[in-house]
Amino acid sequence: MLMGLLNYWIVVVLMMSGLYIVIAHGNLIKKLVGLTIFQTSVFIFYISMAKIEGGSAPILADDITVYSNPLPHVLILTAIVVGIATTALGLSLVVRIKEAYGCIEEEEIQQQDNDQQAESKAEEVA
Amino acid sequence: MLIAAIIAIFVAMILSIFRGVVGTTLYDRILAVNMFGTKTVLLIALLGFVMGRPEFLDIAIVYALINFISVIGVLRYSDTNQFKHTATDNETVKKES
Amino acid sequence: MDIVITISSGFFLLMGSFLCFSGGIGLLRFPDFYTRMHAVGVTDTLGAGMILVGLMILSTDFLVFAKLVMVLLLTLLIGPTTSHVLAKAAFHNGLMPRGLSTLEQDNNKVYSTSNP
Amino acid sequence: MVVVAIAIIRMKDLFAVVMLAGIYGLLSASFFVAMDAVDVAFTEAAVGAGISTLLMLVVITMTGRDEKATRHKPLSALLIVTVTGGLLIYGTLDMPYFGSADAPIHNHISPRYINDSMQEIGVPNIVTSVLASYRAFDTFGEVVVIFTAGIGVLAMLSVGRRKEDDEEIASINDSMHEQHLVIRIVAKMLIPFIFLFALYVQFHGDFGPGGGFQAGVIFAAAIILYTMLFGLSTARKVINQTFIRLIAAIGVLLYGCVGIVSLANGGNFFDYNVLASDAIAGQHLGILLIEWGVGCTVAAVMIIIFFNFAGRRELYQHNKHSQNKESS
Repeated sequence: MLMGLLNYWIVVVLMMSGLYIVIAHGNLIKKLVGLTIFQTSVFIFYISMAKIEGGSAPILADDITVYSNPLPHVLILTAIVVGIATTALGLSLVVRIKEAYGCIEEEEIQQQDNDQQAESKAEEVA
Repeated sequence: MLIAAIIAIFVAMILSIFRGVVGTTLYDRILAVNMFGTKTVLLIALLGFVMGRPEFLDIAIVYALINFISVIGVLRYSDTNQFKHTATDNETVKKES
Repeated sequence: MDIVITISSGFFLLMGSFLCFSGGIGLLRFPDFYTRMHAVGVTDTLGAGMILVGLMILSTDFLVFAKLVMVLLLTLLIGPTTSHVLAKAAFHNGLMPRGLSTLEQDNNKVYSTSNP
Repeated sequence: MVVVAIAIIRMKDLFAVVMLAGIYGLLSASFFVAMDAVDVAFTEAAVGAGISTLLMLVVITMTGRDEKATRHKPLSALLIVTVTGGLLIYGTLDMPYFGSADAPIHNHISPRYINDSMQEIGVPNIVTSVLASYRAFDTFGEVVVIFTAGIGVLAMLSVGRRKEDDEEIASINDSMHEQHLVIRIVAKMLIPFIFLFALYVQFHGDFGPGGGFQAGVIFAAAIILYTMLFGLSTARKVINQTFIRLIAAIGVLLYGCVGIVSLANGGNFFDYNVLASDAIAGQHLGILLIEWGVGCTVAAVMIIIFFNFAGRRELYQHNKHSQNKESS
């Protein structure tokens, strides 16, 4: 019972720590790291589902009869490369935000936005 | 024998993770990452032999290469980063050590 | 013949794992960065080499042997290089070894200003 | 892994966070090896431990290392996280046990892949045959996603550059590189080897772990190493920007064309059986071409992404430098 589900529980803990970083931290780079952790936990979930006790890697050989499930491997392989591409896109957004606002903390950015809105409203009124 | 080696490497990996978490200075962390990478190469080679599928060695080669590249990259960027604001960073480094 | 292979590979593997293990202990217990780096840099290269030689003795396939040789060459080339670069970067950025006098710190300042 | 993840939560210094993320990538990759997912471990090693760490570092050098202490509503966040985690753990109670062979996912479609792929495709590595032949349409989608991400980064970060700026940056770089003599020589020895290894991975993907995705990333890693050691402007001279953009597009086109050719020959989209007179030979040809397309696109997009980040960073440092000059 304990060993049977331990893997999934570790996945849940990792996933939740990633989620916590995304929710609770204001720094945008830290948020991206949190997203990466979340992503990796999903990968681990898929891969541990694919494992069969006593099985071997899914490369056909003569003297092996039990193979792990190859399908999740395919899905995750492409997902990893797509993951790095999206992370790079997110990082490039962070760079642009830094150039536009001068900081990468979420709250400061919001504050600057609010200030700007208030200014423009004041101008409209005037 | 293989199992004993795997266990020893595993313990060394745990120790290096510990150093990476505790850290104190930046360079300790880089060192921990580097050592962790080498240990992973060995672990994978050994795992390949234990499982009876030595094709895994390809992965070990990739690990060695990528480890090298990432350590070089880290040093390259941490280097220039600190050159830019030398004064403040040096002070913090000295305080920590 | 069989027993020779087993014993010699076992010897190499055990030596290698002992070295790796002591490297880990050194990384954790030594007082400052440079001594830690000494512990890791020395034991890592030799320990990895030992384990790979042990595996080489065990391997039966030529391709596997060739790949192991490749990994061995890579570690021999890469390990010392990274240690060197790491120490150099740390020293350049003003991380002093523990227990150096102020005189030497002054020397270091001269050194680092002459190499911007 | 849990320890590392929690340490990442607690850490303020972003540099340390990125280092730990690197360790985390290596750890998850060794986990994948232990779980028999060799191809996945291959990719994760090259991507998670290598390139993503580097990209994050480049960004950190631009945005600063320290994180602000303020966290908004940590308590409510903790509450949400605990409740969701509890629900998920409750959900796992119904999961089949880890490693059991009669779990639902092992019964549906994978027996066919495992038993028949040798006769139908003729490639020993099942992951490759599923990736490139059975589910080629999915993979096409993934490649297009990567291509789009490359375009996005280009649109976001590419800078128009003036020539005098370039020269000044190059001179700054040269003075910096004088120090790195040892690594330069070692890297000169290694880079051809890495290229060779990338090609080996590309062509050996049918028989062992490997394939287009991995080969592309390794190829890009070699060029990234070169860029880091010899400076961006030198690397730009070696690899033409326009050319590399062209390669990225050509990879996607090659992939699509294989599908269209098979359509024109009277089969389905991505049905390689009709590419050659013999079905197995057709499959081999199709997989080879498709892996080439994937490899080209992935390598080119990774190089584009890295060049643009590094270019931004140099411009940033250059601006900072000239500001310092003016103020002093």
